[in-house]
Amino acid sequence: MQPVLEVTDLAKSFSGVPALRDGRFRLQAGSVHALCGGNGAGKSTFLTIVMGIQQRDGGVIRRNGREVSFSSPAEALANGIAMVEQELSPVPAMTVAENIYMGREPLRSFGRIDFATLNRQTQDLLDGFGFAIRATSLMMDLTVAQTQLVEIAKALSYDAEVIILDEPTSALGEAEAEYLFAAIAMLKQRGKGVIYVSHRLSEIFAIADSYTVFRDGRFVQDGAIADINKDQLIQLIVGRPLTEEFIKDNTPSPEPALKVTDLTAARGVRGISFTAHKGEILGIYGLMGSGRTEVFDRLFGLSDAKGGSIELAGKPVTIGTPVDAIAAGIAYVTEDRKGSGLVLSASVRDNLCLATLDRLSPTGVMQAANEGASAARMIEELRIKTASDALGVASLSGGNQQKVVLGKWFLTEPRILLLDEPTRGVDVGAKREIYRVMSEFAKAGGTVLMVSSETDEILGMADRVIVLKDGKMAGELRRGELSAERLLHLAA
Amino acid sequence: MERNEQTTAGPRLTAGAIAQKYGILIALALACVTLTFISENFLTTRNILNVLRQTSINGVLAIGMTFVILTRGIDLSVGSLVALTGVVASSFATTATTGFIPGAPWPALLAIAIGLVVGMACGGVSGTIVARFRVPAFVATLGMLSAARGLTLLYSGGRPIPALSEGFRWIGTGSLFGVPVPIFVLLGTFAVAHFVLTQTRFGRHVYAVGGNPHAAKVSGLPVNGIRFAVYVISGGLAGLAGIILAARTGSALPQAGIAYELDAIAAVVIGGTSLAGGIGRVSGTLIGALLIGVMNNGLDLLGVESYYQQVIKGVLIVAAVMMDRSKNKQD
Amino acid sequence: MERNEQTTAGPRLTAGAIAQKYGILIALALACVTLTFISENFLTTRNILNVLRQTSINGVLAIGMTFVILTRGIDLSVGSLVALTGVVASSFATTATTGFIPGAPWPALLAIAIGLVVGMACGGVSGTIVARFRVPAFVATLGMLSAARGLTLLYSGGRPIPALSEGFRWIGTGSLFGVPVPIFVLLGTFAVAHFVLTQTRFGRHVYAVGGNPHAAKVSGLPVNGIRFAVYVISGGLAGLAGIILAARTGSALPQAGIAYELDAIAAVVIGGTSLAGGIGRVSGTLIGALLIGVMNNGLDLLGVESYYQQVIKGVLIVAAVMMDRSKNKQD
Amino acid sequence: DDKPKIGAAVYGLNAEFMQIWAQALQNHPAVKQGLVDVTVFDGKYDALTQQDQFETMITQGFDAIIFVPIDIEAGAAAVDAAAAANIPVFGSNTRVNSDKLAAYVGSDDVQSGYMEAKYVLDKIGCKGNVVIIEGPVGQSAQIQRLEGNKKALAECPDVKVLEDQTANWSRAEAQTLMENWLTAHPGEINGIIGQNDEMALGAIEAVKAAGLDPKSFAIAGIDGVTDALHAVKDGNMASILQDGAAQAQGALDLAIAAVLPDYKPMSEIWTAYPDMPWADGKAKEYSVPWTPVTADNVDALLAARQ
Ligand SMILES: Nc1ncnc2c1ncn2[C@@H]1O[C@H](COP(=O)(O)OP(=O)(O)OP(=O)(O)O)[C@@H](O)[C@H]1O
Ligand SMILES: Nc1ncnc2c1ncn2[C@@H]1O[C@H](COP(=O)(O)OP(=O)(O)OP(=O)(O)O)[C@@H](O)[C@H]1O
Ligand SMILES: [Mg+2]
Ligand SMILES: [Mg+2]
Repeated sequence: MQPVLEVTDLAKSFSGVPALRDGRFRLQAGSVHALCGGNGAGKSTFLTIVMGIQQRDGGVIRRNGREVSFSSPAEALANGIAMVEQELSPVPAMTVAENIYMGREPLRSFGRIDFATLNRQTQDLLDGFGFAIRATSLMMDLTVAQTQLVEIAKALSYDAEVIILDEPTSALGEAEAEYLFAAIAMLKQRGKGVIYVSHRLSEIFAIADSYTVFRDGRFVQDGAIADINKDQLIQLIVGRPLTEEFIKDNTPSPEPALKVTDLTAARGVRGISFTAHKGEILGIYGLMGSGRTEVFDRLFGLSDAKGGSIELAGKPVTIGTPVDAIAAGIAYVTEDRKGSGLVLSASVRDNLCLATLDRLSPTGVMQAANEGASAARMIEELRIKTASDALGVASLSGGNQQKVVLGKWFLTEPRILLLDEPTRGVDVGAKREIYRVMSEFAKAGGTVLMVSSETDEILGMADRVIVLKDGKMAGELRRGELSAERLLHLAA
Repeated sequence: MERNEQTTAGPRLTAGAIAQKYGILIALALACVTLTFISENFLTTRNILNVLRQTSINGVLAIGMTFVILTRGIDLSVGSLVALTGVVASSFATTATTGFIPGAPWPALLAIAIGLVVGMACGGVSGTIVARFRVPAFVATLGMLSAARGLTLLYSGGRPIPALSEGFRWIGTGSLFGVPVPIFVLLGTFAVAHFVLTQTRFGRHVYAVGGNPHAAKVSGLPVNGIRFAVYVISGGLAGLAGIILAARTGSALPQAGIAYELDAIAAVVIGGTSLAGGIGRVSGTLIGALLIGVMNNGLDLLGVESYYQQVIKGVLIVAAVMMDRSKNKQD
Repeated sequence: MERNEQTTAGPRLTAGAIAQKYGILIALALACVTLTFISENFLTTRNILNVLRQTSINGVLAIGMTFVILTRGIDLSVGSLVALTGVVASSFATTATTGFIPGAPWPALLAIAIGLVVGMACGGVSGTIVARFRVPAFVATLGMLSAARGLTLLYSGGRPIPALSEGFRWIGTGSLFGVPVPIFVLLGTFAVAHFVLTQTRFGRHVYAVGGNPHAAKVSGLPVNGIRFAVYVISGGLAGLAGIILAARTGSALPQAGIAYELDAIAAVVIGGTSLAGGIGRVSGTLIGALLIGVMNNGLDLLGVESYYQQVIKGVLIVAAVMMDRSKNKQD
Repeated sequence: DDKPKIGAAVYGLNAEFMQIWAQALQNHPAVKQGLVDVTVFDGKYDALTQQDQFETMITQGFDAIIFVPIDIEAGAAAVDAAAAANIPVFGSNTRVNSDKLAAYVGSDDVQSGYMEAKYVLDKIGCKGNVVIIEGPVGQSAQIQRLEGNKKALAECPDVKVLEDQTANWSRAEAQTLMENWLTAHPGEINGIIGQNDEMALGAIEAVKAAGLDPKSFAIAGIDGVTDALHAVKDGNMASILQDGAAQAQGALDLAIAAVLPDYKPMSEIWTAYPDMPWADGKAKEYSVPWTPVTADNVDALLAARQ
């Protein structure tokens, strides 16, 4: 059978550095084809070229056997290809409906947009997928997860034959991901071809029919999912066997590090009380919108203090701004790395050093050697894939960008680490590194608070889990009591 | 960051919603009420018409500027284009034979059309440089500011073009039902712009390109075409303003319009449109332009000395916007 | 979108790297070479010193503007501040008793200090309005543009402050080792600014705040303080420029500095600094200012008529930037 | 209060000349004695702003208007509008191209242009090279002063005009321009004709900066601003005083006379300039004579400025 999309020898370099050398891919109609590879393997580069967002240096793309060359996404769309990009890219001040049907708005007389139909159509679309989002909401009012759902709905709404999903679930919880999988199953049934990228390998085994692996910009292998198991796939991706997925050898001490009493925060978060101990990894679980991020924002002085008290190592503290929080030894890896994590216009080094500038320049004059050493340490420890620390952070792959954010905060040598979806978009190999660092951090007496939508991650890493529901505490589980069912039961 | 900005409403605009969203409207109302109390001449039909007529030129420019700013651009050339279009259009509208046309006076409509076309053509050049050659709008239109002024002086020999025909002058000085024509032009421009921006695809795409050019491109919008178009619109409206100006003052001065771009941009920004693009409304722009107009008029009515006027104007502009922004202070 | 922007380099700048990064440097070189060939007077020590001296005022303003623009701001008030600081400083530097000080001439240094302080104070007001009250920089500094001009006229009564003391005038007209003092001032300002932006913590803060204010805040940077500080710097440098201007022209004119902000911003943008903040270098700004200076000088040397000068200037500015941008055209 | 209200719309108050003009208005005896109310409107160098201010004055029922337009061709419409509202308009300093003007008090720019050029040419002995620094091209003052310049130059056919460029009445611009000309024509320039004092002063600074002595050039300007008076005193230039005070007070006397029937002119100017008779306030044109500033009268003029 002729593939709906066939790509051979695709190549692309950025200022002389090759990102992709021989991208190869065959997508059959009615199948879900996983594109796998570590961070910086060239997946997004490959897909954005297919979509006409970037231009290739060489290679051939065939659509239904016919050679094509898209100079813009508009042409790709016209050729029945739609895509959810890895980096969310909404138009913040416009409504969900306008974002989804941008360029395809239904019209009335005199060229007017038929807003009533547009909104209804959008609401039907969202409801159909089971996404609880209002068509008339503004994108800027949505959470990251909701934004991602909207982008998914948008790509699916094109009724394209080839649908590219570049890490569509990176910001989603498992519950929402299920909706997506249902939608993908439907697409498959209708004979569409889906290209699926995810670093959550369990998802790949759940929904994909076939796989293609890239490593360091090169095609490595493809085949049917049925013919491969998880360890083999990991080995293909990482290039070496990986013994265990989670590394955890910390033991919580009874000494309290952070005590929160009756915390109230914005958007209906109230009555949150818990204690985290030295050497502990405390998981915080909840469904989308349950208020996990708000709790962290409040602890870090990013949202107004409305009530409640915070004690650090037994002493009450007031945290009104991030400056207070950092001074108190708290670090916060936010979930929105583009919005609040990185300065995209700056270099890797500048981003890594951003939160420790005071320490790196006691006199106010920067010590280039100090900066360089700090950056080098994190690049090595977290295995950040970058040609040089002077490179713009925007040119890193998504997963490597995430590592830069983590590195920035590790450099502050915090006592308490707030991690909001810390492994979002991170590949299996690097995830393991992050787990190792977390574990070592806790082992050395630090305290980790971790929000994650990946149940596996919570199960694998947390010593204890607090479950939030609608902004309130729904329960607490010790490591011994943990199971996916119980978490979900408490959260839902 | 973006969160605390105002949002673009859909087409639904109730009086209440406007008031709530536009602190600046309250500033305008406040200014008007204050002036009504301290100057008996302020709230007279005649003066209100004056204010509106005086606002017409800046208002028309600011409406065009709104389109450009919504796409994250800026058009510094409008002041020079006012002069250029005024001079060119006027040269086809003199009562006598001019050096340019060896014949009878041209009909006013032709002159107007020529003015608009010249403005649009210059806007098109800026637009091409911005959209096609990726030159920052500031530089591209600064170049046009300089070049258009030079062309104006070359075309006119540096001399005013006097003695415009009655038909042409009607645009600036005529009345319909007792209301000066420039006011109709302003309100007409506003109505069309408001319709285009809130109701049409092109308008919504202007917002999209400004809000997130990448998203717009990936959604298949003709981003470059839209960028180009907004400069053509701004240029065309600068042409319209240039024609009104020449018609009002009765002769086209090559040194007209200097620094008009600042007032136009000010009206847009005071009206709540973000220079970062994607957020704003042409109704806010109109209110911003009116606020500036009322302020100028009021300070003159009160006979405030010119040096103090400048200080007071500076303070008032900032205060008005401060009032507006204080509502939604969060970060 | 963001990917194809340049990145802020660290402190390492080799000649090759500069040339590669600054197409604009090539434009400047090209302009100089061309002028050397067509005007025998261009490449003379005297003329080069002239160009540098003529660039000093715009250069100093543009350096201050670079700080502001790097934080996503803009400072429209610098032209007015040039006049205000010039007039105030000069009033303390007259050879005779002036209306303001009933006593002997004040030492030049005091006058200079006063000028700088006035500039910084005005910058501080703009900075407070921007940082603390979240008024868009365009509006805040437009208000300052108007207010400072009014204050200048009030302070001076609209008349020049003449007969400045020799000590004060030395800043504008003196020489050291055969090189005019304003050139030292310009290069000194550049060196300090370059050092601050590339080598100090504060410089890093400026880039971070401009690149992503929210991320800067989350990383514990004093975002508002930095925003405030850049306007103080810009105001202070406007003060310096005002002092040079008054010292050069021999008396402080209240109408000085009109529209200087446009040339200063142009130098910054031509030099490759992004109006969107976070990206740029003060060395680019210096090159941008020199390019403008060389252009003005060259056109005068060649005796090009002033109307054509304006057209040519507009075209050249755009062409220079186009050349620069075409290198990294991708999107 | 039923005092007559008189408005003065001037093109702009930022420069010294108009400042002197406006001050003279406020110092007019009739204003000092409270006979009339005078309001000065700053046109900010913009024809449209002046037009707007006319509308405001008409709305407010001013009794007479004194008008200093930005250009001879600008403002005819404004005068028409005032005339339609039966408000008499008196021109001062710059003429308006309108037959509705009640009267005009000003000085003949062609004459001053001739006088200053003549001074320069006499000083260089009717031979050598000169440069002309012009006002904003196309403005009536520039056109007329240039006409005067040319008239004088025609009398010296051996003199060559090396450069001829605008510096927009600005000292800083003229300084830059002159620096560049001195480079382009090293040692060739003998005379500098500045169409106003500011630009002549800028040229002097450029000459000094080039290490040359202004006294070895023939430099002239027009207007008699304070700095120029000092420069004349130093022997660096010549200037022709345009008596803005007389233009202002003369126009005001005419305006008051038009409103108050029995009014007798109160300004001293009518005695100071016997060549300009009051003529019962009925004349259409009053020409304020130019006064060349010389070493003899400069001290007196400076003293009057204090
Ligand atoms: N605009 C760019 N400029 C320079 N380098 C780039 C650019 N875009 C991508 N790269 C580089 O190309 C390589 C491939 O990046 P790509 O984004 O395709 O990786 P990926 O496989 O999608 O990784 P991830 O799983 O982390 O998203 C990376 O090394 C990245 O740094
Ligand atoms: N900017 C916003 N504007 C309006 N509502 C918001 C905003 N951000 C979050 N919310 C709402 O506040 C509630 C708590 O959100 P929060 O982001 O804390 O949840 P979360 O548990 O972290 O979920 P997520 O998985 O989406 O990050 C949710 O109902 C969410 O929809
Ligand atoms: Mg990717
Ligand atoms: Mg969250």
